[in-house]
Amino acid sequence: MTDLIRMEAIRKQYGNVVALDGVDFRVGEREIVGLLGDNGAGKSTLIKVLSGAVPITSGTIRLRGKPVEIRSTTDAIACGIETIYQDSSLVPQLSIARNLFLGREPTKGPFGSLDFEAMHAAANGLLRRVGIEKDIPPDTPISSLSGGERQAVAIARAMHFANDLIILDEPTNNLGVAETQGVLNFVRSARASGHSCIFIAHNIHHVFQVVDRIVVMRRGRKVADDIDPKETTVEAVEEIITGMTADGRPVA
Amino acid sequence: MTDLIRMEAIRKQYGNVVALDGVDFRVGEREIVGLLGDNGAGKSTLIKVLSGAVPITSGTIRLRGKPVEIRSTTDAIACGIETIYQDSSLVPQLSIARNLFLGREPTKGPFGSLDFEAMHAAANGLLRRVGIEKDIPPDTPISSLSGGERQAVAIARAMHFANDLIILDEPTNNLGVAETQGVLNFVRSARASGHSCIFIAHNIHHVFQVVDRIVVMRRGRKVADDIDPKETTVEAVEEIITGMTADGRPVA
Amino acid sequence: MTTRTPLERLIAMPEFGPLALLLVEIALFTAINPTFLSPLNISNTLTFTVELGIIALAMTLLMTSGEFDLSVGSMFGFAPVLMWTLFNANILPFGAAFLVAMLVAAAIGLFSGLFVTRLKIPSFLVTLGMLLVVRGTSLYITDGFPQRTWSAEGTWLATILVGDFYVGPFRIYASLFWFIGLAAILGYVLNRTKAGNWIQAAGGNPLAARARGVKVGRVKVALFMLTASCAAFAGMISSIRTSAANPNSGTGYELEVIAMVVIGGTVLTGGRGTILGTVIGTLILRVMRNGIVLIGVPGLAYNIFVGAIILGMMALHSWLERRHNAGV
Amino acid sequence: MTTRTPLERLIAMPEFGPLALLLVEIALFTAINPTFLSPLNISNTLTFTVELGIIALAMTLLMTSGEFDLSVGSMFGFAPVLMWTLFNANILPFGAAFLVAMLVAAAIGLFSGLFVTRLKIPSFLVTLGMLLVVRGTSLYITDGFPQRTWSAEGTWLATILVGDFYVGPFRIYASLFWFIGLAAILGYVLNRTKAGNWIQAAGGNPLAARARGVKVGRVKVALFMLTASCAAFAGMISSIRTSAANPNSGTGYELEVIAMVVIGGTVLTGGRGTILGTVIGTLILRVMRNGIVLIGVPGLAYNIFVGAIILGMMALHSWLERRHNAGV
Amino acid sequence: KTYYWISHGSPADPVWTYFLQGAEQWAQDTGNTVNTSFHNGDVASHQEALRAAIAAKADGIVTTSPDPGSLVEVAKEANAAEIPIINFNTPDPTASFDAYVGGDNVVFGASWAQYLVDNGLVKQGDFVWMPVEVPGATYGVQEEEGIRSVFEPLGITWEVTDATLDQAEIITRMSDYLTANREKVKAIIGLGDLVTGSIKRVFDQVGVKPGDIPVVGWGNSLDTTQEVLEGYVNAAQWQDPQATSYVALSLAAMEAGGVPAGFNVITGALYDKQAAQIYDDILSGK
Ligand SMILES: Nc1ncnc2c1ncn2[C@@H]1O[C@H](COP(=O)(O)OP(=O)(O)OP(=O)(O)O)[C@@H](O)[C@H]1O
Ligand SMILES: Nc1ncnc2c1ncn2[C@@H]1O[C@H](COP(=O)(O)OP(=O)(O)OP(=O)(O)O)[C@@H](O)[C@H]1O
Ligand SMILES: [Mg+2]
Ligand SMILES: [Mg+2]
Repeated sequence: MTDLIRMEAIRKQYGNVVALDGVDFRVGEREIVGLLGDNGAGKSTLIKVLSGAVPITSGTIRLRGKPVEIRSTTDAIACGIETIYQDSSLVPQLSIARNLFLGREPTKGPFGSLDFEAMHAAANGLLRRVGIEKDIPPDTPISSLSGGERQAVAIARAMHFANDLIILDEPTNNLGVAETQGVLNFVRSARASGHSCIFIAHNIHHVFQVVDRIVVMRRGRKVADDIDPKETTVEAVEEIITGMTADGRPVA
Repeated sequence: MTDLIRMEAIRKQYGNVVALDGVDFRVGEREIVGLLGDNGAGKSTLIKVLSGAVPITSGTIRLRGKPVEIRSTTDAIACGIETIYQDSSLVPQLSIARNLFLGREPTKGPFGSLDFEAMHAAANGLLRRVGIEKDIPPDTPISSLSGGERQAVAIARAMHFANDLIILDEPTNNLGVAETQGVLNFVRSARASGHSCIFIAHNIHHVFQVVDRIVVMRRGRKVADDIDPKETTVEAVEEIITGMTADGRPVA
Repeated sequence: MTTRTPLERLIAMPEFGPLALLLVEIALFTAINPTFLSPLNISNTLTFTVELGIIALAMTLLMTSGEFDLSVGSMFGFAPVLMWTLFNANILPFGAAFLVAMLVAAAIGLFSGLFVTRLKIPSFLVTLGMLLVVRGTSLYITDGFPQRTWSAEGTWLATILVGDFYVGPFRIYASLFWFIGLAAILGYVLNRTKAGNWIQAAGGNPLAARARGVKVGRVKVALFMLTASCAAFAGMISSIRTSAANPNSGTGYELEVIAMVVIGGTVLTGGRGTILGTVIGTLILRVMRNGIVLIGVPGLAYNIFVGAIILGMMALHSWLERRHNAGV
Repeated sequence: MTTRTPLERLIAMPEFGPLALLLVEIALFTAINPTFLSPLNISNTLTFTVELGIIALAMTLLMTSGEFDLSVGSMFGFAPVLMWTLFNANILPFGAAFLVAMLVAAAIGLFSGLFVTRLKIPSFLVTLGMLLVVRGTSLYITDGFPQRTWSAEGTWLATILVGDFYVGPFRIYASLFWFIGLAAILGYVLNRTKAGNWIQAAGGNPLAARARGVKVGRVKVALFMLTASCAAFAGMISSIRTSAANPNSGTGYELEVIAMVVIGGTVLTGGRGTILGTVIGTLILRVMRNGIVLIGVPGLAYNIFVGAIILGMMALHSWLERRHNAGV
Repeated sequence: KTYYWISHGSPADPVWTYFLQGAEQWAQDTGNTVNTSFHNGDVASHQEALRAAIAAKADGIVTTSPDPGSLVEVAKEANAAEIPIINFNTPDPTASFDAYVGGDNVVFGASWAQYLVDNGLVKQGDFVWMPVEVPGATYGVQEEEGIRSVFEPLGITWEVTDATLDQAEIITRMSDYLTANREKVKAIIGLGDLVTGSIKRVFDQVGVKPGDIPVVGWGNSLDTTQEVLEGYVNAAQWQDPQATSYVALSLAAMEAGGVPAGFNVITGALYDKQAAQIYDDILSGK
């Protein structure tokens, strides 16, 4: 079976800073990959490359075996890639419902009028599905939500428009207990319904609960791949991340 | 012994939304208080009141027993309160060093020239203390840092200018393993050197590791206080947060 | 969340502040000189107001998307000059000349839009450059001479554009309907359509919008074209109505139009815009200018009054906002 | 992180783009008409350039802090009118009249600043209102007449401000030194002092700055005062040099000054500013205006060329930036 | 009684302050109210002001014409409302004004050109530079028409350049132009008071001695009367600005009193060194 996504020898420089230094990375069909690594390891950069937010310096990307060029977010969307960024991907001035459907608004009538009824109904359902219990009217602007509520809206959007590959960059940040469970459930159900997923988080417990395979990055390089969470421990992975080998010596 | 801070019957409305509904809250001298609660519970609002970022609708605040009015961040700083907000408290265009010392820049010479040497030296030390291993030049602009690196800079600043009361709103978000330990160590050391601290986090494990007392909020009200982390379990606290009583019924 | 009375809802609307200002203004001027509310004066004020208003409406959308256009004033002068030149030189019939001028304006808007979005140059610089080029071109093609405009009256196009008739004692120009129609359409587009959502998102957080597949660049280019076309349209109806086509007309309108939009409540940096607010803002500024002449302010002090009233009204506005925020 | 050669470091500087544009421009004009580099022409060009430049320097700081001031042009006209009125009417001696005009300008800046920071009104509206009030006032106090200016020459103050002398074939005005001095001081303040850090923070993220105890409001008010004072100062030197005090002077300078600052690389929305860039931007725009006349462009096409060159240079700039980002 | 004095000029243009002075003096002398407004060549706002005056049932209106043909409709409305409407400064025969007071720009233009030709200051094949404050404004356009009628048959060429209304900018641009075209320019016609009034400063800056290049043009400012006296400017046009306003308002008042005005009043004079002192005295209020 060919992989859904295969990135080969990806290199990305910002000026003099090498953020990605020849990284190979793949995601299979219906696979949840956990991407771990310390701060500044290059995780966000790697997935931004995939979602068209930053151009690569060199390297190739294949989608189901065919080479693709992802130069813009439009390209990425065309490839079936959907991303929730670590930094805000919401428009603070717009309402929850408008943000949820941004770019894919349902319309009705001959004049392309927004279908507010459908949008609001769907918004209410989605927020509850992520674990928001409070009744928040869907026309509330994002700017008057709490940090976690914002994150929940972003997740709800990805759920609704689930695509071939869903990328979640630290989605559980800011989230409370119930909302975190909502996200983890969503990731599990995504696989069940045939999607693949890249899951980035610093909370290794969350990662262990849902992923099929763990990849670890360090200082722009991939330092481990094919880790099966069922066959290792949180502590062992932590050691890889922080760069201490199992026997206690620093790696680099 | 009088408390360092005592907030009484604090009420805060945003338009029709009641974010705080008569909350009493106190922090003793040399005490680390963990403030927990689900998304939208009112945690950030409560500490924004304390740091002068939002005005209260009604209620009183006492500092060491004396009523004070905190109308602006300047007032809060004068009261010895230092805050790291959940949403960015850094200036993206400025360098790490300039951000670290913003508002309290060291100068030298007769013309009030910035003491870059001192600033850069201190910056290097501080970043290492929070757990950043990579060499990041202190004149790197914040905008080219990764999410976690930014958070680390904000923490480093609070460490350096440690004040009577340090408020940390979800400081461990975005942070890797080493950096998280850096923050937790910092909180412990803050108490040792005579400061008090309010610590907000959704990761209850982190909270349990450092705080003296846990306060739980729910939908704008305080629902529990005086929880001693040494005498309870993570699961018990989680139940209070999510609003299920110990016997499994919903509270509200 | 408590339910609100209609009055409370009115007060909570962002357009309430500007509306209150407008009413205060009208009341004041009427108190000083009752002629102010005479049908003749109302008809007279509305005439030019709606011409500027047409530009302000389009500018509202452009500003909501996070850009602005300084070249609208020179476009206002250029389009009629072009139209009359083509017509007077017997190159084209009137209707075709009108159409060509509209197309040229749209092309200039397209050019500005592409410059801003593709080359990532601030719209301030692009449209300032465009202001100079367009103004210079109108001077150059006319050699500085105003164009003659005698022969438009009575043609069907002129009637549609600026035909006038009386409704009771009020003399109404067709341009009023163009303005109302455009306000209705653009208000609908901004608030209730997909395009409107994209415009607001483009101004509010362009990165997020782009990540969702919104063609931010295309939205902005389209709005630059709309704004340039509306400025050209306004210039041509104004020119037919006043029977004048001077290469200098429209000088300085850019700041006045932006002021109308901002007073109405649209944010200068994008993300939030209101067509209703712009309609009110347009009225506020034009009624003020009319009123100042009517109450007999000395000619040289005119600007002092316009400026002082803007400042005074903004202070009042800020006070209203504060009371309103504190009150709820 | 590799170390860089000095050339690489020069190219990496944000001011490199504007500098390259300036050099290209000078080379082009000289190629077309060698008179361009004649001492007479250089002296002529510098004279007025530095007067506008003084305003642009102050505006750079103001824009870095996230605000701008549209009233600088009218302040440029108002201050000399006030000074000469006080002097001609024998109310005050020359030096005192100069001082009073500076103080009044600072007071007006204070007023604008307070309006913007306290009442939270966008600086666009406040300074547009102020533009009208100040311009109106100069017209009103002079009744529209230019003020007489004959008796300044030879006083020590006039010598300090605009005295001229020859350095070889170059006629140099004292104002050049004021410009250089101010550029050095403001460059130092912006980049190397606490105040500069506060200015940048106020423009970059005002909430964060305020949370750190930076008096954002006070910083902005001070910069409004600085900008108004510099505009007044520039107006007075210009007036003494040209022996003219016309209430109308300075019309439209606001856009030109902002363009100088933006071309230099300062961001319109605040947070990033460069004094060196502004010096280069000032030269770019003024040299361009001089060059266009010198190479013999048809008189009425002047604006077309100014606009087209601005657009062309911005396109070049954007191309340089892109190459530069790709190259490293 | 209330009269409206409506000008397409700019309050910043010094000559208009003299016009305004005339209106104000008339108001003082007669005890009537005169509402004044300037419209900077903006036809739409000019028309709006006229209609406001008609709406306010003015006793009389005096107005300039911003553009030929632009006030035809409004003049008819004033006629219909039986409000006296007098045209001053810029004539427009196509509109139904009751009378005209002022000069004739085409005649002024022709007389400048004729002065240069008659005094042997320019000859066939020469080039004349004509800086103007607002290119496209009616006065400059009409003056150019007059100049053309003299120069074209003689094969004299000319160029109009944009000097703007801003003193410092005028001096800079004119100096630039003169630096570049010192050899080519055989004479200068200043199509505006600010332009002609800046000649001395420009000559001094570029190093041209008074008289080296002959200059004619507008002369309603102290700067110009001084320049004529010092020899920088050969001859300058006087427009009788105060008198024009005063007489126009008087005609309006006369009509309001029931005496129709059936005649035009033409003003203006070209002065040289000998006559300049008279105008210098008028302008300095002596
Ligand atoms: N725009 C930029 N310009 C320059 N350097 C950048 C830029 N963006 C990221 N970097 C650098 O690239 C490196 C990798 O950043 P990245 O955001 O991919 O890290 P990350 O693994 O997502 O870290 P975190 O867990 O903290 O979010 C960091 O050292 C960062 O400083
Ligand atoms: N500016 C605002 N306008 C209106 N409502 C607001 C505003 N800020 C916060 N709220 C509302 O107040 C409530 C409390 O928000 P707060 O930010 O204090 O929550 P929190 O406990 O910090 O949540 P989280 O853990 O998600 O950060 C939320 O329901 C939020 O929607
Ligand atoms: Mg990241
Ligand atoms: Mg919070």
